[in-house]
Amino acid sequence: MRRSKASFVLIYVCAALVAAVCLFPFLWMWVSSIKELRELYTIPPVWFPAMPTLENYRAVLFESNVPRYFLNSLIISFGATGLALFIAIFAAYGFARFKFRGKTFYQSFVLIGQLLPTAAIIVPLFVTLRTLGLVNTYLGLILVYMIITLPLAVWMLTSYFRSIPVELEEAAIIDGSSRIGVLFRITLPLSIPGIIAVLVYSFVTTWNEFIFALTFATDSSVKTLPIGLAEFTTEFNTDWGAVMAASMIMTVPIAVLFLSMQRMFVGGMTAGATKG
Amino acid sequence: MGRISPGLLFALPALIVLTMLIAYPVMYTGLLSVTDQQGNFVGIDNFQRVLGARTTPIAFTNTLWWVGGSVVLQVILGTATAILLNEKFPGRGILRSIAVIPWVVPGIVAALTWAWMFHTEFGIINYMLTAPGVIDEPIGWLTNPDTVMPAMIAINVWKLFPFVSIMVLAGLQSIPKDLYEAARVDGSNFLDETWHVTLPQVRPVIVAVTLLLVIWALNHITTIYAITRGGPANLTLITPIQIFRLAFESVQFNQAAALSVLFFAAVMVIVAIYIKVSSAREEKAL
Amino acid sequence: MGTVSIKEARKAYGAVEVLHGVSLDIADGEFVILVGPSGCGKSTLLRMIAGLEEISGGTISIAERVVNDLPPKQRDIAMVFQSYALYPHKTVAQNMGFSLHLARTPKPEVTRRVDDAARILGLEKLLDRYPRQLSGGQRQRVAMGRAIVRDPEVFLFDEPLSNLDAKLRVAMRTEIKALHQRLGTTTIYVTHDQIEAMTMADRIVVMHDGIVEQIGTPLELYDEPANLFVAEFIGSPAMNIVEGRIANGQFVASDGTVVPLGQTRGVVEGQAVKLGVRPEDLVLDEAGLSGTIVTIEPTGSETHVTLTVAGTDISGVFRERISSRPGSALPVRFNPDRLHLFDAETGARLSA
Amino acid sequence: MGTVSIKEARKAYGAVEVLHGVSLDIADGEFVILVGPSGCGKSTLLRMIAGLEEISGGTISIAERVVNDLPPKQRDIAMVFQSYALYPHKTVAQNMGFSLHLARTPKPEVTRRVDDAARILGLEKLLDRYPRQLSGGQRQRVAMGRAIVRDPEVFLFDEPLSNLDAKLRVAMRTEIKALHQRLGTTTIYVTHDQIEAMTMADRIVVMHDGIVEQIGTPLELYDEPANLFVAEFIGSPAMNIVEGRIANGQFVASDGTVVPLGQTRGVVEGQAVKLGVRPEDLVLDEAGLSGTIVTIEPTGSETHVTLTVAGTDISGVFRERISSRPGSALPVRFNPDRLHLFDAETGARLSA
Amino acid sequence: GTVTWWSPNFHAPRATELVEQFEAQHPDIDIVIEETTSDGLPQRVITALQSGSAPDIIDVQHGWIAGYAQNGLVMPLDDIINDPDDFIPAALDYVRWEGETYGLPFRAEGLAVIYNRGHFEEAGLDPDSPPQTWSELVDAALALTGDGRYGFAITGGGEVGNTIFRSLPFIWMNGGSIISDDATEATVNQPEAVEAVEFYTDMLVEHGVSPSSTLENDGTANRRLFIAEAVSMYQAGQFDLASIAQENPDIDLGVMTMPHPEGADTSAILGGWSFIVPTDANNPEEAKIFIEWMAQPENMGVYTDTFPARESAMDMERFQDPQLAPYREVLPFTQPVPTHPAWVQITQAYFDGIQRILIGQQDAQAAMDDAALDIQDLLDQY
Ligand SMILES: Nc1ncnc2c1ncn2[C@@H]1O[C@H](COP(=O)(O)OP(=O)(O)OP(=O)(O)O)[C@@H](O)[C@H]1O
Ligand SMILES: Nc1ncnc2c1ncn2[C@@H]1O[C@H](COP(=O)(O)OP(=O)(O)OP(=O)(O)O)[C@@H](O)[C@H]1O
Ligand SMILES: [Mg+2]
Ligand SMILES: [Mg+2]
Repeated sequence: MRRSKASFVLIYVCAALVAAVCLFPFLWMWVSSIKELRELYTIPPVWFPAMPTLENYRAVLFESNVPRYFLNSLIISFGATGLALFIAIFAAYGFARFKFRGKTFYQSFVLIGQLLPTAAIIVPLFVTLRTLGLVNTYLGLILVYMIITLPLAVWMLTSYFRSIPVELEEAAIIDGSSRIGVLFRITLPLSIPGIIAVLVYSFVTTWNEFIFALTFATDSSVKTLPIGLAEFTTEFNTDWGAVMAASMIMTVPIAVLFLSMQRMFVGGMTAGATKG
Repeated sequence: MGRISPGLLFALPALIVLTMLIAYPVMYTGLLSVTDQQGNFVGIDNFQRVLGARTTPIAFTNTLWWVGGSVVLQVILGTATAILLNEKFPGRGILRSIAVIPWVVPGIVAALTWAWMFHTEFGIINYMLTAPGVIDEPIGWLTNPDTVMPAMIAINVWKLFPFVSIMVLAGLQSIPKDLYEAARVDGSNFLDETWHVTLPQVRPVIVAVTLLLVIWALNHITTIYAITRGGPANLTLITPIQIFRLAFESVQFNQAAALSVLFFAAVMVIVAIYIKVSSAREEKAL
Repeated sequence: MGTVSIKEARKAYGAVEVLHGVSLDIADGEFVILVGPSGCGKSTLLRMIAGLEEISGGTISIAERVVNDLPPKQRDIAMVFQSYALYPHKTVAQNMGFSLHLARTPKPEVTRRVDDAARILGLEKLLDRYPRQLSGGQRQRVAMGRAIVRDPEVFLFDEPLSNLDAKLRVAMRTEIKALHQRLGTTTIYVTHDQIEAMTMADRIVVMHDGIVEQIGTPLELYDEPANLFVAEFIGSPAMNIVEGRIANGQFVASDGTVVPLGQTRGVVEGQAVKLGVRPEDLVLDEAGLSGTIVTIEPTGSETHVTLTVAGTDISGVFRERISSRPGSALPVRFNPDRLHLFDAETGARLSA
Repeated sequence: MGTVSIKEARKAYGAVEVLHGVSLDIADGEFVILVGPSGCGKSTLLRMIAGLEEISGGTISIAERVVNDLPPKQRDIAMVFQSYALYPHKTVAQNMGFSLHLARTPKPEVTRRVDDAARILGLEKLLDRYPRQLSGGQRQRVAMGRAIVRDPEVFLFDEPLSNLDAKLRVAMRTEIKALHQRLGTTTIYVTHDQIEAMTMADRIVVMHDGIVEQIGTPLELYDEPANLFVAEFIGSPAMNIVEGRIANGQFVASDGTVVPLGQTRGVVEGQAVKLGVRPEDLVLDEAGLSGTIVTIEPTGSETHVTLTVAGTDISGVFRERISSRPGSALPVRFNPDRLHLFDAETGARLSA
Repeated sequence: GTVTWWSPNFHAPRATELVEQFEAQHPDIDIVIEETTSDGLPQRVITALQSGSAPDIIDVQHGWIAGYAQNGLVMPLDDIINDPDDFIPAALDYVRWEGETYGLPFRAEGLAVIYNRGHFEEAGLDPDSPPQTWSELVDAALALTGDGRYGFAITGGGEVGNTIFRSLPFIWMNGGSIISDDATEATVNQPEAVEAVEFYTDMLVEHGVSPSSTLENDGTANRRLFIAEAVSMYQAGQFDLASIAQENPDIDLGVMTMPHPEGADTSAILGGWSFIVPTDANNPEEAKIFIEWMAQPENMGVYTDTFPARESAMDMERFQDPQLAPYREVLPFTQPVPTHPAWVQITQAYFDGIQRILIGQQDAQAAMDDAALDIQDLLDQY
């Protein structure tokens, strides 16, 4: 019942290990972001700057395009994640709950965009976007990101939906619910942890995507944060302090967002539902 | 049946969006692979050229190592972490959001930070090892033929195992509690529970995650390209980087397309087999 | 018009056929109970009527309309699932009100009907709980409540009271009957409880291994079981069966014991038959057949006794408290007017 | 030594206390049955004994060892869950063999024991199925099988037979008793089935709203219920209760009807009392009290009748087939030797 | 009309200035600058060119143009190169393909060696007479090495270009080449080339005067090591001077041309940038007008980051800094790399060879023999 001391110790040792592994490079980034230029590259490395400085943050926030790109990134990532999730919820439900001819084929088809090397598709994709008149628009990037986020969302949601007992859906159908009603009133609420996980990961994927953004968003009105990071690099020089500061600005809000959302990972979602 | 199945109807929007985006690229790549720069049909010339290149088999073997190493470790570490994150202990919420950080850090920045930390001279890792005297000489993590690929894999694992943990964690939430209770009464300890209840129950999630990881690893460029560009001496050259180089460094789009087609075919076969096998097992066990 | 008509309905899971052609006509407003051994296909049949299971063969009509290809939503049925299938993320009240909510019933009306049902089911204090916070019986009652708040063409109940205590079950039985009388809704009800089956049903359908063995009113089944299977299945403890043959218009058991018969219509002299005696048709009679007690179990109101009579283990149910010990003798008589005869080969009923 | 001793066990879910101090001593090898209305805390108590639910107060000892903080694994118990809790990804055979597998029992031994259990439970043909391919009753039998393959200190059964048909249930009852006789394992068994409770238990524990109302042998409870609650709970249909008072050593109902009493030990002249009459203690008697039939339900072996007698609705169970219609008169007599008297205030039993 | 111009972020500030001037003179032409970043620039340019929706002008490195030209992605610009003789010859050679000029070079530079005068003094060397020849270089490097400090850092990692720019000049100085002039034969395994490659790689393999991180270092990494005072000499362009001065002002800088073999001249690869006009440009005519204006010495001199690509612009004040003298000195010795369609793949094969030597897999001869096989393969395809 109550956990023994030994297992608590074990849990904390593991937790500390995971935290260390995940945080170490991140802490290094943070330390670098408050170092002065000359402390960045030293032999041996300096652990903590003698004179921590917020200069890099000031530069990033007030002298670069990062704030504007942050907004663009928000719009595009929310758009792409929202759209992907919306479309994927239906697709995943179709795959999870129905049998139909060629299902395996369609399921693999969803992956196809990721099976072709980026290098191969980027040029024709550009042509496609141009044909649609979507180069340098939010919608263009949002659409292109479907190639990346849909496979993730469809495949993961399919497996989450499968773990919801079918009887619950049957009960709702008997209660007079339509298929869509079942999906939105029964299946989705019970898949909230899965939705959150997919949401966070799709969001972050698009948030950090570089190559497509670089190619399809050439105007600063739609450029995203990763391009902002690249802009701290000139031909033979990179403003590492600024890059690190900007990375912190990119990273921390999402981690905090996730911290607030992880509460929705509620265990035993389906407890008490069925017998068997 | 003349009627379109409701399942397909549900999937239709996704399929349409993807078709719209991907149809032209697929055709275009196919076409490029059998033509030359002037657009003349050249048959299988391009294929012969890329297959004849000495780097192709090297890249192929490296790709296998890279994908195998990355995915296996990601899945194992990620699942273990998920199980940890599902235990109740004070600070769990914080740890959960710490665990997403590697994924949140922009790929290029992460790669360069790791490269920096692994650097023979500047690197904090060597410093941490040499300062207390664990090793005498700094290790050339990224220059030693024995360590460079493992280092790349380690970075990739670091970047992506959080993906596995969060996805599996979400899957763990829908495991009925009474199964654990039954297992406990049946006399199982934590490991038995994990093996006989947790893992089988999240199997579908792990299957899906693994598939995605394989595809991502197969198509992953950022980490290696930013750090070693496939070097030294092609030790970390993987096929997608070879394609990337062909296309964007050498401007050999036709050869790049040919290699892409080959790569695509190989990957498609792997994926098809994987889906067939896993869904067959799913039908049986769910 | 809630008639339900099932014609030659078949169901196969892959290669395994579990319903081998079931036909059944249910009149509007009728209360039909399905009984049969575990695994005989009762739930499957209900689920096919509900539209949750594809129909492998035959047709099912509700209100004179073939519904084979109609989705459940359009069949206007309410169902209690054997496995409850409660919405884990909805409270008891939300679980019960969900169908009304979907039908856009006005809020106050929903509340009223949910409260009514909760009162009937004794769930008033639990309306804000979630299913995981309920006991097994409480869950089952919520499942029941979800059906009875509605006013459908047909009610389908799959063992709705199995997890309730005897007292509550009696009360619920009365409520369901009252509900049925008030609404006159066609009802198909699966139960394993003999008393439920006998007291609630207009007609009982006895199923066995995917076929229908007999359909009839409760007393028809009890008094005139069409065959050995029904005879043994209906009534608890089950009817005793003694093997033997007819000689001189009497029944002679294999060990030679002679049992006089009240009537012998339909039997042939010398025919191999099986004699059925219900446990309550054993009468303590000093002048009767000699029996030896094997086990003796008082249930309070009755005493269940297993005795060896005519070389067979036979159970008897007596109103009397019997204080004899196992091994001692207990002479009994079979009530000759209530004996059943079955063909030894086919199991078919012989005498009326 | 499978003794189980529960001392003042309490359980609270948040602010709601559902067990208010339950004490119970179970001897090694005893077969104890828990009964009580739905939601009274039977499953909770079982789960606390199993170690699945934290104990909010009091102690539970198994084999003379306090187990409050011991994990289930170390308590050596086998349990049948009310919700079955079958492993969905394991076949029937794997489900049943899992605990043996964990105990590193040799393969052939596992197979043997699983096959044995499957035979007892009639699951032989289903060993390779997955739970989702089973009917409700089949699932329940698998859940049962998972427990009986083992040889633990204590068996905990939570309504293990509720989804089985009467015939199978009788058979299983016999098997469980045989198993218990063979192994002598202490058993705690929850059921709603009166016959099960009466025939299987060494002792019955009647629970109500988180407390124990009475503990005793089946016939003790039936014949001498300690209070009104137990009296009404044990026996089905339930005991009839008539309000009135004692006058001249006789019972006088509120409407003036006089009922002679067999004995009046423990009562005081003029005291307000409740008279308890079991349905089977009504006797058809032309010279008896006048009764009017309200409902009449033949169950086959018996006839259940509700009548208005002495201004109260009273149910009677008669062996006779009664053909009168509701509304007609049916004079009855209460068997004076089998009447129960309870204090009108406290509900405590008055006469012995 | 509107002319869209992709200018990299490090050129952009001056571009804005110049555009203002130009627009004042040409009110009917509207120049729109879209800033590019150096990360991913080649992909982005190629994608734009290949997909047919390119801007009107792009700044690209000289070396990339041959590839575009052979794929027909860019326009010849001969008509606006008014004074070809004023341009650094190597620069024009670079952007020429089958007789036509596809780019207008505006920026030119070559590498020299930056060294730490303080270290020289500590090692007992004269900072005012830095090594001139290969052997002097090795001696000085050996003298400077020790105590966690390395005398001469070569590159062995990063982009291929880093190592090509630093090692190919040694081959040239030694009279060798990677491919023959008529581009039919791989010459990288001939003695002159192998000797030079050996000299280059020996800095690490034999003498250990290059840091052990050589295989992961590119030009930038070497600069960082220099700034960290872990390296005393390294090959670099003039752009490094400012960075060093900013990040470690304590270093007393010296610059020298790349040492050469006894009796030979120094050498360097010509680096720099050109304008191109994509074939699919919307407004090529006005784009050319703008480029022509940009090519005027006074504008080119302002725009270039390093040196201008034409002699007449060199007179400007900003090019007279004495520290830049060695860089000016080296310009006449700079050469373009061959404009072979497979040049990038050829350099890749060569670079792989270098790396094999550096990790100790092969000696110089064996590595270059293998490289030659690969290169010959590539040459035979054309
Ligand atoms: N998680 C919970 N939170 C609050 N109350 C709970 C929770 N779980 C159970 N209960 C309540 O505790 C009481 C006892 O539940 P328990 O399951 O022990 O009943 P039971 O006697 O087994 O009933 P049944 O015969 O219906 O199975 C019930 O009233 C139930 O509603
Ligand atoms: N998915 C399936 N695949 C194969 N057989 C199945 C499947 N589902 C059910 N069955 C079988 O079909 C038969 C009928 O099942 P059904 O649930 O209708 O029985 P039931 O009469 O309701 O029994 P119970 O009283 O035990 O609930 C059973 O023997 C069961 O094992
Ligand atoms: Mg069933
Ligand atoms: Mg319970």
